[in-house]
Amino acid sequence: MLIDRKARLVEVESWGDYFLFTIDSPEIARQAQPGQFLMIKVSETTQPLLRRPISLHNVEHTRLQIFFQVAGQGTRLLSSKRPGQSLDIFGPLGRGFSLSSELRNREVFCVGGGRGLAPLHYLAGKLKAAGARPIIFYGGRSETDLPLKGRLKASGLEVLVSTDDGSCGFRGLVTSLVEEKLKQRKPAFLYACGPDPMLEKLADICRREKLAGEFSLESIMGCGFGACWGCVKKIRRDGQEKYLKVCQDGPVFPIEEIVWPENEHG
Amino acid sequence: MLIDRKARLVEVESWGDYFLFTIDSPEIARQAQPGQFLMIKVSETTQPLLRRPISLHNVEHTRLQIFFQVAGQGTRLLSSKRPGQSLDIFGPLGRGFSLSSELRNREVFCVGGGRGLAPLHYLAGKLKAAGARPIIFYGGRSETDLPLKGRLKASGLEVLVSTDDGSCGFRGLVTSLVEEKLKQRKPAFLYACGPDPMLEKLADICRREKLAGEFSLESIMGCGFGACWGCVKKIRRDGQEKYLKVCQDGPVFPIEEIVWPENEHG
Amino acid sequence: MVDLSVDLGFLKLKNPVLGASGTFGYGLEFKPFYDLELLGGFVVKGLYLKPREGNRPPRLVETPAGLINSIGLQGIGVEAFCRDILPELSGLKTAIIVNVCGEEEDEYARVAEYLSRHQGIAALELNISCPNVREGGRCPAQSPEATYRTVKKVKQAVSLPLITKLSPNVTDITAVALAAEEAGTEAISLINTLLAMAIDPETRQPKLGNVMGGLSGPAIKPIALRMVFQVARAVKVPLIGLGGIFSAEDVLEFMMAGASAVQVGTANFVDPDACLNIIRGLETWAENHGLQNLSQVTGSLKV
Amino acid sequence: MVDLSVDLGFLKLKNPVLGASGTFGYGLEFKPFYDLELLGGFVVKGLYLKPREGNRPPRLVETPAGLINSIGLQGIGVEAFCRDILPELSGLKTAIIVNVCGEEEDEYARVAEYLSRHQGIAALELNISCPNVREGGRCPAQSPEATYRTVKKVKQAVSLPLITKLSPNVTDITAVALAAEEAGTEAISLINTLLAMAIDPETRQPKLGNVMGGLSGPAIKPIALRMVFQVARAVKVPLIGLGGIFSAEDVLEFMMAGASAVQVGTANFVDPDACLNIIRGLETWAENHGLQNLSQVTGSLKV
Ligand SMILES: Cc1cc2nc3c(=O)[nH]c(=O)nc-3n(C[C@H](O)[C@H](O)[C@H](O)COP(=O)(O)OP(=O)(O)OC[C@H]3O[C@@H](n4cnc5c(N)ncnc54)[C@H](O)[C@@H]3O)c2cc1C
Ligand SMILES: Cc1cc2nc3c(=O)[nH]c(=O)nc-3n(C[C@H](O)[C@H](O)[C@H](O)COP(=O)(O)OP(=O)(O)OC[C@H]3O[C@@H](n4cnc5c(N)ncnc54)[C@H](O)[C@@H]3O)c2cc1C
Ligand SMILES: Cc1cc2nc3c(=O)[nH]c(=O)nc-3n(C[C@H](O)[C@H](O)[C@H](O)COP(=O)(O)O)c2cc1C
Ligand SMILES: Cc1cc2nc3c(=O)[nH]c(=O)nc-3n(C[C@H](O)[C@H](O)[C@H](O)COP(=O)(O)O)c2cc1C
Ligand code: FES
Ligand code: FES
Repeated sequence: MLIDRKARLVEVESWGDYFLFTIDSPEIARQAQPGQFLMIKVSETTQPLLRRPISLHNVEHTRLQIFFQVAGQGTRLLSSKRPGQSLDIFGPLGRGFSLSSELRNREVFCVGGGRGLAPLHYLAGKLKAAGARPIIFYGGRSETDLPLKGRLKASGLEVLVSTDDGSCGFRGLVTSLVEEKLKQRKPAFLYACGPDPMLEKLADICRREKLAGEFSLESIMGCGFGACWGCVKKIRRDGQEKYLKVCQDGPVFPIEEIVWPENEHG
Repeated sequence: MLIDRKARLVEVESWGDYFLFTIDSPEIARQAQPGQFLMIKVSETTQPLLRRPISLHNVEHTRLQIFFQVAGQGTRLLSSKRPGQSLDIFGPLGRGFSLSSELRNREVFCVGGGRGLAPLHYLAGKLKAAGARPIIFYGGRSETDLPLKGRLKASGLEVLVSTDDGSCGFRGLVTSLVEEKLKQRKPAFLYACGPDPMLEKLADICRREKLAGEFSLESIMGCGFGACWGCVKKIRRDGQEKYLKVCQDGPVFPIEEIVWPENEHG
Repeated sequence: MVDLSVDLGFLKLKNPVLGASGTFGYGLEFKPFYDLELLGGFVVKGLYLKPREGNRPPRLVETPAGLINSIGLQGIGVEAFCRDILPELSGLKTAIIVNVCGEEEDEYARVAEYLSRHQGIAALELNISCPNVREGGRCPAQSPEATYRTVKKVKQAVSLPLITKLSPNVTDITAVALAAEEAGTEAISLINTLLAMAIDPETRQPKLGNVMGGLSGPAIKPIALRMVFQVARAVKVPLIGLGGIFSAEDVLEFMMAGASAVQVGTANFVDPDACLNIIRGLETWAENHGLQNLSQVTGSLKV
Repeated sequence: MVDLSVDLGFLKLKNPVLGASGTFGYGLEFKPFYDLELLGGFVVKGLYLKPREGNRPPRLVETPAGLINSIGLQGIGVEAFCRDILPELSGLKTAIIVNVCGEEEDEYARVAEYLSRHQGIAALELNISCPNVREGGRCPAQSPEATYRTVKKVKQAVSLPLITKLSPNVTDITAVALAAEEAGTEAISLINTLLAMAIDPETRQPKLGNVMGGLSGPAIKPIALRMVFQVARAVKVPLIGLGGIFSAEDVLEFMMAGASAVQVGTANFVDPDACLNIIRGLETWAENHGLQNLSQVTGSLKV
């Protein structure tokens, strides 16, 4: 974990509200794991005051990629950065996805809603490299929410898409597509990242189907490295419910440990 | 006085820390008088919170010019605007220079230190048009503080320059150059704008020489249009000393009304 | 069409947005920017019996998202106001509220009494909370007893409706609010500025001529909102919330926390038409949210 | 070479910059970013006798130039701290200060007493000013009497030097400071956070799970500085100033106003190496201004 104040922004691609940044940061790239994240300074002033947490979307050699959606002032400022500029980032942070060797030769579901796709590219790549068979479920309201579907496929990943309005792929929620597919397939594990209602629904499905898995959770973060206790979510662990830090104990948690709906508000 | 949120920035010229902006704002241009100023929004965020007061440097047809020096965060942000962008400005504000008809055919000294040159171009132009003979005294620490000297001359104005380091024109303070010239010339009036120590010295000279005149004062402004009482300076008027608003009763005051050193701090 | 009006009981406003005292001049300063009758109303700058010089400059310093002022209530005094300004205001179809000051408790009553003999004033706002006039920033609103006494005296002197303006520089804002209510105030406005300071490390001098001043602007909004929320649960009289309001969303926060109306202060400096833009923003928000009466928003916070 | 050290009497610091409690974890969180021995010291997060769950999330909300938190002192308790963390800290050549909390007055003394039986603690900071643990944000530091009693009890229980941390949510900060001094505190730190609130107009809910929280960051610096200035003129014990410090210039303002040392809080979140950068900035400033001892700056304000 280190601060890189001169991480060079190499490339900016964008589709409407969605942005894909390629950033050169050799040291952070060397330490990174799928599911980890960065804290990014978005402003030189006090508005907004805090850094923004953004997942590692992919890592190749000395380069990091991040994929984000403009959600408010901070991500809007971030989206205005231009190639050649330096970014002030630190990371990699948090506990990423577990990559069990038992997934070898098994099918694994990776479910992402909208910007929740962010951490799954890196994850799916690592899974494949480890001999597992990842399938990415990529859901959005409409086709415009799925800007990365072509690339994911082009990089050799199996991708199933869904849109609420049916403009692309399966018509309906991505959770319905997962349920649909579970009728035929028996994955060994499910990873997911996305809005809380999507995750809660997936948690139900996994419980019913006795499917193990992990979710990457979001939370408003003060520091990103365990110093503030601001990012906690209620987690059931060792028979006890307690507030654990999303930035340090997470952002990835085993599905069955997450307590709903305590964690919903906000 | 009106708000123009779409005043188009037409041209940006710069010399080191000094910037000359040409802005299209027909309505404000129509109402403007020399010595008046604008309140300019420099930031979309709360940092800095307030607008910045900047004098009218020149007005031609529908266009305004401002000439400013980067002094801190606000003027730095302003300096980063690019041609084609809109500025959010309001004005013209304040009581400008008085242009007495008695100055006809008489010599008039216009003394500016550094950015204090700002309001004098417009003033000198009007004076000339009214048949007076303005002489601009333009002083700075070094030649780099006098970026406009060539243009002023090119526009047909008589310009005398001074630099503290002697890199251009008279070596010494602009006030010494004024004293020097007063040995030969007998101007009818003196206008000045610049740092407080320069103005205080000029006030001494004018008192001694029984030379009437006006200064344009600076002050930190909350509103710029008389609503906050934040910009006051101590003024002796009608036999009484009182705090008058620089934004509304000024920024131009008769020299003999200004109370020193009460007004120095800050 | 959304109904933006709010009823304070003693006063009906066409919308909940008032210009805040000390940031709205004597009202006339805003005439070049928009039609003052579009406002719910405005509170003119604080008045004493006599004209007042105010504090030594510099009087303003910017801080992150805030402004410290130490104006010290420079003003023309109540006589000149009634003679020179009020006639120009009293014809306006909007609520004219006058901010009343006093060196000591008696002066408040005398200023109020003087004003009550003139037409066109909708209510008086008792400024017992200015941090810029007494030694060490003290003011009557820092004590429930002094608040009670001052309000009571003014109440006995005039029949005009009273709005008592509270200070945030207190341990327990509800205790002061209850004292004002008990003394018979018709409404409570809060908050005035927070006592603050800034230093120039180069000169080693305070940045304000008067050393300390009052902090306003977006920086203090979270504190103001909390105080409105606390006071709303303690008193029955209507509240007028203020402190850092810059947008329609800010107004909605204050109304949800319990304010019936609001005042806009520092924002008027940044945008002379801030009040107007906020009123329009409220209208749009109400329309988008299917509200018929904006006043429904007051106290609608779900806790 | 400038001498950055400051002498609090009971404690000599290599420089005046301390990490502030609750923003510096248990210290170890900052090890990846720089050598902790470069600091004047740091104050670990507040400890109770027992582990504590803390408040319902969301616990953070950003405001203009500020941050509201309602952590509610989640923590591992004094036992686990002394067993698992302290041994890792006590070898460090920097001042380790422990922030002491209590549900009621007795608990402070008991936590202090427990800590006093362990090596490596330079001083205790009594957190009698957290707005996030009691109903309505109340805390002992809002009353001179409760402050006196709490400090006195801890004083009688332990011989470790005490720093009493004051709350800005008071009418008269000097009265509380005097009470702490009279009860025998070795130093005073100020300020803790200002009680604050934010609402989401869309959901009509408070943005914090615990409704109210404490405001920190640059927004509150002008208030903190004013309080340090006031308290410096009232008491003789050394002051540790904090509230919105983000730069070396901010530190100089606090020192000029009367602080002997400072703490850096929220800035640590924005830049994990904030304390280090500030220390370097102080060194540069002192060099540029021809100072031999930075400690000369304390109280050097010209008023
Ligand atoms: C570990 C982690 C990894 C993340 N990775 C990505 C990513 O790869 N791509 C991406 O687009 N987004 C990601 N996010 C979410 C991203 O951090 C937020 O969208 C961003 O912080 C919003 O900042 P803003 O200033 O643009 O919006 P704001 O104006 O601050 O807020 C806009 C809305 O987003 C909510 N929000 C604010 N901060 C967060 C937050 N930290 N988490 C969730 N919601 C928040 C607010 O409550 C509000 O409703 C991640 C969040 C976490 C915690
Ligand atoms: C009526 C009027 C007309 C002006 N015209 C011009 C002009 O034409 N060209 C030009 O370059 N400057 C002009 N100024 C000065 C200009 O407004 C300030 O330099 C500017 O506001 C500084 O803002 P900042 O954010 O860059 O600096 P800040 O960081 O705010 O301050 C930098 C330094 O400037 C001082 N300062 C801040 N505001 C003012 C102010 N309003 N007046 C004087 N000093 C200030 C501060 O105390 C500080 O020492 C004028 C000022 C007034 C009052
Ligand atoms: C320059 C200035 C002058 C003020 N003068 C007065 C005053 O005369 N009377 C008063 O009651 N409040 C006065 N106030 C306080 C404001 O009315 C208001 O309570 C405070 O600024 C908080 O609101 P805001 O953050 O919207 O500005 C003044 C505030 C400022 C900034
Ligand atoms: C997230 C957070 C947690 C805090 N926890 C504590 C605490 O445990 N004990 C304490 O005395 N102060 C605590 N504080 C208050 C800070 O120590 C400090 O007094 C306050 O934040 C003002 O300083 P700042 O503006 O530099 O952050 C906390 C502040 C924050 C932001
Ligand atoms: S964000 Fe600070 S502890 Fe997790
Ligand atoms: S700047 Fe507001 S009255 Fe002059």
